[in-house]
Amino acid sequence: MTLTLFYILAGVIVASALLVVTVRNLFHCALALAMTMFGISGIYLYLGWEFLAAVQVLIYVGAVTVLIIFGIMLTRRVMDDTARVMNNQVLISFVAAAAVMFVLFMVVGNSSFQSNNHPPEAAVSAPVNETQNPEPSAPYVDEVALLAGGLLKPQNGFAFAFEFVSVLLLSALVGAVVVARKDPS
Amino acid sequence: MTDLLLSQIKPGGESPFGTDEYVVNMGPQHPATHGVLRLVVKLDGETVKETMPVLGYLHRSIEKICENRTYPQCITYTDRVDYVSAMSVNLAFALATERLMGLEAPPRAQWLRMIFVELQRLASHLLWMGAFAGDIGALTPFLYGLRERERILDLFEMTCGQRLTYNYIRIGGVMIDILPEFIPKCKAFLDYFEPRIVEYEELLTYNPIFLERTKGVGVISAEVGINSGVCGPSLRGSGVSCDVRKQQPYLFYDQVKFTECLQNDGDCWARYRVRMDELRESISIVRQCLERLEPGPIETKLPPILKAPPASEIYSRIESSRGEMGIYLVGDGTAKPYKAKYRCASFSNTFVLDQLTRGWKVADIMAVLGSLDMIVPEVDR
Amino acid sequence: MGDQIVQWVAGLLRQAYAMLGLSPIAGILDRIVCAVAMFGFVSVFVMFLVWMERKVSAHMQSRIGPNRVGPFGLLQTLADAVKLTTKEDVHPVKRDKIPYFIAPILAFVATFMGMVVVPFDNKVVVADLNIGVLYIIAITSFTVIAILSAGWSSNNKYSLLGGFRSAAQIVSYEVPLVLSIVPIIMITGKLNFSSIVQYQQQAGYWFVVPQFVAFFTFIASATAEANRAPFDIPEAESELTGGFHTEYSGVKFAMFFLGEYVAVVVSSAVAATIFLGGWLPLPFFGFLHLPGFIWFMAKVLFIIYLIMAFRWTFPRLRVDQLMDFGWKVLIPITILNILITGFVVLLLGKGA
Amino acid sequence: MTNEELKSKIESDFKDKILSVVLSGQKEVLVTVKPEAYIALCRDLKTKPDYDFQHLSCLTAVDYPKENKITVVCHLWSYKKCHQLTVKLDVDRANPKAPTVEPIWKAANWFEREVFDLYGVVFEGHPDLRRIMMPEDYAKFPLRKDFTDDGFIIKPN
Amino acid sequence: MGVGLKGLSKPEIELMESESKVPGLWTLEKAVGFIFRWARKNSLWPLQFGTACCAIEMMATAAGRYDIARFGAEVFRPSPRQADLIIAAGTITEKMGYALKRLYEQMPKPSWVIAMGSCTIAGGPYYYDSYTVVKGIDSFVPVDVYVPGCPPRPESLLHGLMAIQKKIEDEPIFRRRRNA
Amino acid sequence: MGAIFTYFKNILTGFWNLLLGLSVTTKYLFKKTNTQQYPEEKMPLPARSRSMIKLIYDGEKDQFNCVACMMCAKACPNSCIKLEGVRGPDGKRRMTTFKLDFSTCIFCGYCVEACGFDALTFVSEEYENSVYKRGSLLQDEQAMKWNRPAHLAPKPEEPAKVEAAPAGAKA
Amino acid sequence: MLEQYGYVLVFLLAGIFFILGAFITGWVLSPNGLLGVKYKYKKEIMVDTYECGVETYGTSWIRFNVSFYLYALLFVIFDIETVFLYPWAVSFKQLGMNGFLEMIVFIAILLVGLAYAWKKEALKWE
Repeated sequence: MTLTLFYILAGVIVASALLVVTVRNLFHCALALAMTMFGISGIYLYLGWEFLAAVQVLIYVGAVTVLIIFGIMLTRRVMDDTARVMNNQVLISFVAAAAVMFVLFMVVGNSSFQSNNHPPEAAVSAPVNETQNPEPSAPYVDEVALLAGGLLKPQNGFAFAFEFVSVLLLSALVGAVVVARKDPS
Repeated sequence: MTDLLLSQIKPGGESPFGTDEYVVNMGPQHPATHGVLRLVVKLDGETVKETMPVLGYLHRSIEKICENRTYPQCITYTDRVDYVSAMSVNLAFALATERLMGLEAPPRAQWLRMIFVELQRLASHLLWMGAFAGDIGALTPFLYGLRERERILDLFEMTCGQRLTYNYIRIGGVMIDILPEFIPKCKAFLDYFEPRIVEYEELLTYNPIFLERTKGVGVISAEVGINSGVCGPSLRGSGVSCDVRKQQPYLFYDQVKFTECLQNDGDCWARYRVRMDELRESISIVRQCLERLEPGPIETKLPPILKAPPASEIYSRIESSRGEMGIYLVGDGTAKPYKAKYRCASFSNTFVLDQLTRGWKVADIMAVLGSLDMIVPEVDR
Repeated sequence: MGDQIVQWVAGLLRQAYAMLGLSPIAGILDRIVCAVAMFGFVSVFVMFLVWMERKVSAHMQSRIGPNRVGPFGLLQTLADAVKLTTKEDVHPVKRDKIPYFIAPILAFVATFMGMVVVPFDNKVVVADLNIGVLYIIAITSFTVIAILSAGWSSNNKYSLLGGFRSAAQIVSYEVPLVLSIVPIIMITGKLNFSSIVQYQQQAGYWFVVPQFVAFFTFIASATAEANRAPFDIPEAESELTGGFHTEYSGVKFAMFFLGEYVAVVVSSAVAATIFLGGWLPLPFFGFLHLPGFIWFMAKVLFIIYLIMAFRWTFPRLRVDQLMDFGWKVLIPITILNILITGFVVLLLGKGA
Repeated sequence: MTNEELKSKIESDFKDKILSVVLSGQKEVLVTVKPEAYIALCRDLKTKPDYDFQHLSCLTAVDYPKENKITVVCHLWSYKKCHQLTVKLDVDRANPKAPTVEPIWKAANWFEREVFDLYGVVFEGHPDLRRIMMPEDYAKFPLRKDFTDDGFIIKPN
Repeated sequence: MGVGLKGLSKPEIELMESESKVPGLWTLEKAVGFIFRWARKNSLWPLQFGTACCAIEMMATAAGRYDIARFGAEVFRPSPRQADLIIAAGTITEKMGYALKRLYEQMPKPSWVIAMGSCTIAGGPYYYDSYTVVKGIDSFVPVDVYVPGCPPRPESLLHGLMAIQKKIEDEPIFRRRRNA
Repeated sequence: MGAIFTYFKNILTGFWNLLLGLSVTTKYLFKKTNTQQYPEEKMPLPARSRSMIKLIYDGEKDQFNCVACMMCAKACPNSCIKLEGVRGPDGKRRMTTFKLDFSTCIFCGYCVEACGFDALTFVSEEYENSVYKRGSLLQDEQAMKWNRPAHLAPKPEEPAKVEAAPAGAKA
Repeated sequence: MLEQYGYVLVFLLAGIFFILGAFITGWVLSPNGLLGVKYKYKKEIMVDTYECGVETYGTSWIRFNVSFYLYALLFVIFDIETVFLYPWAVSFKQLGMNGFLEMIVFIAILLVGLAYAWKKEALKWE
């Protein structure tokens, strides 16, 4: 049952990701990308990391897709159907993509994915009143608190990295302002 | 119908980071153009590069028709030149004809004319206030304005039988005397109406959104305003004293006390203030007129066929609700005007729109257009 | 009281499944029943809201409003809905077909999914998600894509300008919207709606009292998120004739309409839950022993009334002023509010 | 300044620029200007402080087919001095051409476009001389006295 | 004159019946048609279209005293895509006539037209001597109801609206059976 | 510092003014409306209202008052009145056909004012004029026939006002 | 956990289903649809772009304004910030003053960015 769900999600992700790279209409690409991101958030949910899933939707669907659509509108005339899906850098990009994929596979293969999920079989036939009053049968990790503690408690050692994130965001912001600002001269 | 104008517009240039300059068409059917004005707006992003008003969607050839009508018949067409302020145009034409023929209306008729023209100014400004507020998104003042306007129209209908096209002010007098119950009703209305102005002000005047939308927007400097022919309350918002009632008094405006409302900023808010102040002034004028109304004849005896002297001409101006209303009449000794030209305030006020909106945002076109109090039939006639 | 009704209905359903021999898939059936019931509720409630809006606006403007169909014109919106359904559906020839089609679906579904976590009463909620607050914020961000699609695919200048303005507006106001909830979460430490209400119950005050700044910023940004006046520049009739749904007609237009009102319902429900104590009775009115559902709906209606009153009272902001208000007023205020709340909570915590 | 004074002052100031100046039966000062001096006179009327005609109140034309002329009529007004003046310029009806006063009074822009549209007077130097009221592909000049449009106009019998 | 709403004049009833009462409507029409007609009747959304004097009276009809909202018709839509009714309020010149025609054509069906005021009915005061005004908008768009007056009172417009409502009751909803 | 102070002051005053606006609309929310619910309750129109022009029909003499003097047709700015008359056996002119095209009539009242024989009048109440066919707006004397109720008849002691006022106004 | 999100999924599907149902109902019942009355009109004008009653000029798919992009970028940045704020807010009381100070620094750095954008008039809409 749940594995079927996984395959459906994976199918959606792969299919829409393929659409992203093959469809010629850039706006449709962006929509397909949103679909991909939504599917990925489904995977997070499947693993039981609901905070991550929500963040995925919030940032990638709600923000990044909008950014990309605005970017499309900014950079070129969208409906001029002159854009080619393939260009002469196809070989290099194929190599690069393959390399990235290899690295990803290495990383993915070496990590252990923890599911934060309760046994779903019990829940499917559970009566309404019980599902609405969740009494976790398996130890449930409050991932939000976990994340906060991991990031901000000094003993975990990520505090500096966390502060650095804001510097990174700041530099992105400054960069955006500098690039987008019309040159007075 | 081929649209020659649009085909003449060259496609805009491209800037490296910027937008394509593009052309948005507003009108002829558009909620904010007060009828059938058409604006072709060249935009760079949201910024207006050029506003091109396209007129003539309501060009009804009134001037041509008037050349084929007798002088009294022309009065019915003046109703339709500016239907929001029909009494003023009635008066303008009647005064012009009287001056052309050397007639004078009896005093009671003059007082009545003043009462009705000032009531008409109230009605017109109320409609303007509502439409202006509606243009910048506040819908309720529009309905409030119309609600009070209904009561003015009641007074009109009681007297002359029509709500919009009165045909009341005639050459040599007025159409009919007021009913005895008119005066108490009119006073009651004024008493009811004065506190309402406070409510409008609460709704709009210092509303931060309203201030944001109108303060500093569409500034007409006095110089530009005079040069571009802006007139009426729109020019008084720039601090130019241009009230025909003061400068070239007609009727008995030199016998009543009123101040000319002036503001110095020249922006939409100043124009709004001028008109709101004029509401109060008009109330006071109507009150004074009602005081001084005395019994007497309401029209002078006219010859059965009214003929202008040959080779005569007159350019007669009054202050209508929207500004200077000029009538240019050329008589050739017949019963019909040889030439009748209506110089309407909206025509010259709309001309300045392009200058005021360049470099502003799309939404400001609506605010500026609304604040200029433009009525399309006056522009197109 | 509410949860007893739910238990009773659930029991009935259980019996019905057993009779029909559908017990093995009871879980799925439960969900479908919930969805259908919620859809019914949402449709009827939105119809009521549209009627209410027309009545409220009418009376504010010294009018009467619809009163011909049904008592007090209550069936007016039903007539509108039926009419829109039986109206011809125009497909502009230059449209971009796929986005044009999915935009109204997305506009409705995105907000409809938000209804999942709305707690109507104690334990009367479709799914009391642990991250309820974040879930609503995330799921409603689909609306941006719906509006962008609608504006882009219509191939109409007004639609495009309206859609893009709308998108920029929604993304700009999402930040203060999200930030204005943060103080509440700092106090309660929970992202779950029911827990937030329970906290208010235990604390004995509603969060609108200590967090009125957050309340107002939330209402302002929620109004903007729902594209309601005075932040309705994407639809700004006097500028853009109708905004992103200019080219939509008939039933597709009705879906945008529905979506807009559901968005209002969701935002008001969130505000009522977080700031006004959800299903808790009004202080000093607890003796009435009304079901929590009634209290909750009363609060939702109050906030919806506020949003309606804004629309019919205020002028509309210009697009740049709108952005300025979001970035230069709301965001600094919300961040300041977070900091002050942090200090106060820490001080009180130390003291206690 | 009364109209009589205005008339005599104009008579003395612009003797070489005007054809005639009269006080009409309605006590208005009517100036008929020499075509070549039209612009110069208008500029003087606007700038000289004695006249100060800042405001172009109205600009129109009258068609006189019998005299084979179209008269362009400007009505000027001074906000400061509160006096009024009418400036007339006769142009040939067959080939109506007049210099534009748009550089002097911006307000003349649309007035002149209207006169061009309805009378066919070409204002030389006008920045944007297009039809304003009628459709752009309209061929006739409707306010001329000999205008006919049999397909459209209905005359009362 | 003309139609009172209580009863159409006799020949007009016959004419309308011969035009619209189709003998073999589907049973569906009988079953649900009245709901649809009821809905269309009570939800006539007008297009924001007013050109001249009559537009002011149209606004007055929407305002507090007369309140067209009572009929469910206060939703003035700016886009013809969402409107059911054009109240052609005010003079239509030839230049404008093409725009009006286009707007009418762009309205989804079923749609109705009220010719409000003399100008739209026949050119009104501009019938003679005018070189621009269209002598009746029925040369551009089909008109359902004519409301005379210059301008008509708000009551007259409401009466015209009710005349449209009356007309809707006689209009078919579904396609005729092919061999009926 | 001053800038920050004005920043917050602006926000607060703005907030206050918004509340002021809300108070106005909320006040009206609970006020009684003055709507005339048209088909059920009809507003009494002033007697002078120019709603519809009617030909006065004299029931006693069984004829129209109109003598086809053509004054109305001449006065009409829009030439929408067409009428013919013949000289009857008693030597008086009588109207035979009278046509008024309401599709071009502008209700200016000149015809009623011009009528010296008390033959034309405005009837205030007749404003429900919508028609389905444009042709029905061209009305002849039968459609415009109007029996004047007794209470609206002109009072004999004030004949002087007849020229000045439209006949409908004498009610 | 997951079963709770079953509701979300069912709501998603049900929403889509309802809307499609409404579309199909509309198509069946509306004029020129399956059962509705056939109206005759000029199809090419009907399906043309609406532009206030005149023919449309040029395409509407044009290159757009850079400020839209900038706002979206700012939004992404602040969205990420809020995403970091949420876990912090949830465990705010556990983290205590230490976490609070860390977050103040975090916010302050971003506020510097906002102030920079403000100062450079990047927040100006064009």
